[in-house]
Amino acid sequence: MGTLHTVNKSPFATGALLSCIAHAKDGDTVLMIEDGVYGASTGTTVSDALAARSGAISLCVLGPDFAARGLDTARMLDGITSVDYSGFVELAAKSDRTQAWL
Amino acid sequence: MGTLHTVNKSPFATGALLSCIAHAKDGDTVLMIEDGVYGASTGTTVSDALAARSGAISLCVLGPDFAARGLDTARMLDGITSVDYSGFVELAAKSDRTQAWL
Amino acid sequence: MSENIKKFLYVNRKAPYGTIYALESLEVVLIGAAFDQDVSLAFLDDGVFQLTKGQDTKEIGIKNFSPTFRALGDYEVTKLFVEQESLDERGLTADDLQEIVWEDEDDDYAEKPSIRIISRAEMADVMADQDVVLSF
Amino acid sequence: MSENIKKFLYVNRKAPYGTIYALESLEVVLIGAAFDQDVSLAFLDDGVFQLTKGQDTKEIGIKNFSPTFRALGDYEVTKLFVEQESLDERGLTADDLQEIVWEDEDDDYAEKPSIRIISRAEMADVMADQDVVLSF
Amino acid sequence: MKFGIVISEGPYTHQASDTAYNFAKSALEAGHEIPRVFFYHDGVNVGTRLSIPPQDERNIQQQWTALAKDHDVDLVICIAAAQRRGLLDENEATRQGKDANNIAEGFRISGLGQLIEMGIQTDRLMTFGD
Amino acid sequence: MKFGIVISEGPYTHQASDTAYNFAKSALEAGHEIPRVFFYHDGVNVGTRLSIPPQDERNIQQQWTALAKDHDVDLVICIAAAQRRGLLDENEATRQGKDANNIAEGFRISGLGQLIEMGIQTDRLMTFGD
Repeated sequence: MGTLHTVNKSPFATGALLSCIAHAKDGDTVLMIEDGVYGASTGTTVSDALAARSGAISLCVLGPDFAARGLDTARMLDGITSVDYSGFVELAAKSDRTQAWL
Repeated sequence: MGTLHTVNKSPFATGALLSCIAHAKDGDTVLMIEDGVYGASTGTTVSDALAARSGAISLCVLGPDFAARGLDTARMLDGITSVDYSGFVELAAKSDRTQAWL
Repeated sequence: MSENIKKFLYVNRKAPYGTIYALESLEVVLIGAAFDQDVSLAFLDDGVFQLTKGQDTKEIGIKNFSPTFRALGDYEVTKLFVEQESLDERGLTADDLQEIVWEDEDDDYAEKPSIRIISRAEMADVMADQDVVLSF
Repeated sequence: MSENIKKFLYVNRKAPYGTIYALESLEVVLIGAAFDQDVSLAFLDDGVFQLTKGQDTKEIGIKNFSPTFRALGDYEVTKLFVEQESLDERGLTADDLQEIVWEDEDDDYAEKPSIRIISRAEMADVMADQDVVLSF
Repeated sequence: MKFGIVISEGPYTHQASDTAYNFAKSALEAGHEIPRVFFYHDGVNVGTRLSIPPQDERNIQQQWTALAKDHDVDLVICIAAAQRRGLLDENEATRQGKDANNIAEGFRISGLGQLIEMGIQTDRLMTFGD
Repeated sequence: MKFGIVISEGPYTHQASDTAYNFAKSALEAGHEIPRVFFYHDGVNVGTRLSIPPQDERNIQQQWTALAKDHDVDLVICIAAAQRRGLLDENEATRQGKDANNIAEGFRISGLGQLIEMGIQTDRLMTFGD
């Protein structure tokens, strides 16, 4: 089931999310958590880069972090799945390994 | 004498240096310290952006940090002045204010 | 008297909750208000995320401090400068931000907006017009 | 026996000295060497700066730990993968890095280079071939 | 399934220890095991008993102490990282000639080998940091 | 000229407190004054006396304690930030019912007003953080 990558930084502050999606293999999962959830919206300077990898890699966002930051679900990029902490655990369990992009 | 801006982050890791030079006024001084000194070399993805503002703003680098990181003085961007900690103090003293880009 | 008044700018460039800087910046602003200085707040880069409306932190277990921004007017902190380009880059508009107002006692206590959306060039002017810049 | 050997990858994406992560990553590698696992180190993004030669930290007052990388061969840590694109973006070439070697006891103790410069795509392959990934 | 957890940042300053806690709670509720949590870098500061967060905020140290007690989780603080940052147990304080210690109930101080061992003995390693 | 200094990150983990120290030393040598250093955010952790860095590394707390003693610098740790992070003096420990304290010699704990006051009373404010 490939790798579960976690990204916890805003893509507007650091390069972690872009480096992650540049290294993730097709079939991997990238889960945006904490400030990483800012990467999940449409109409930003990184949304094209993310959309280009969507499908090849499975993009997910940690819903509790998305809600905490007052972001608008209606403007979440197409193809992104929202999971709660239980879903996070499931993603980790079904992946072959996890990698945190700190 | 304008503002002394300090930047302590690598421009390849965060957007602090680019945001700083986008907000610095002509005549201001930008001092790269700590991991910020990585911005002072030629041939990088940010050197053109820095070179474009060089002259209008005074670009400086904290020499002790540059040396610590094993960077090559011969490849420092044209127009960047290297200062030691005493020079840092002088820059702060002769500016009207200081602003840290954390 | 006015000689003893300095212009203080609180610069907020970081998102809330992922790190504590936004909250602890606000705590300084609240204490600082007692000192009767000329206070402005700048929100640029990821700092604009601090002002989004509808923050709901229940599930992450961290206290939602965003309502405190709405109390700033009571502390006579009425100048919250928000950078337009920073909003644009993040896919946000002014409508995504909380409404924050203050009562102008010189104008029959009319409610006036505290958030002033300005360009990057104007933000540079605001920064260059200060005595003390505190960065968070 | 080999069933108990896992592939460990230490991922280094941060520059040295500005923060302690690079040093404390190396401390884990040194301790971890005693566990006889299959160890690789990855240097990408700002992590490539950890390996520059000529580091002189005397004036900043922080200990220069870069010589320790040259001792890794003695701990049988011999695979240091460095990403070419990360070097390019930072204006660096292989010549800017320390020479780090290990002695191959199966080849008459010939000195062999520990640093292997690989492409981003190859780095992705290295990462996908691990059991345990430790990030710093 | 066995999860190992690494926490690399201190409490309150970074969300890392909060996210790790929420993950751990959900994993345990789902029937997974968390034999050990390893605190490294500034993460060692989660284990101080001297923290006094505001009354309307969560107490991160107490959350971990309770979770460890309820589910038999081994909370290990790295000794090298802890010494740099001033996190000591009674033995360390005595050995180093310090007049106080600050470790919280449920945490113990040990070596980096415990991190590697956790990597070997668990099925998945989760890292929460900066 | 009077410099005020803010340190916003903890020792060893970030270079901030080292750079601030080197700046402060040079400023004092040049004849400037540093009436106060204010420790905020994780910077409060600079002021623990329980830190035991490796013998071949600098001891950041001791550097500040010595500098403060030699040049009469007021080392102020923010009380709100310190409580969250478990940095206490004897009074605070007693008041909060904690059985230990960890503040180092030369440091004192006080309120955020000391930061604003420093901004008002000094000519330049230097911030060292992350």
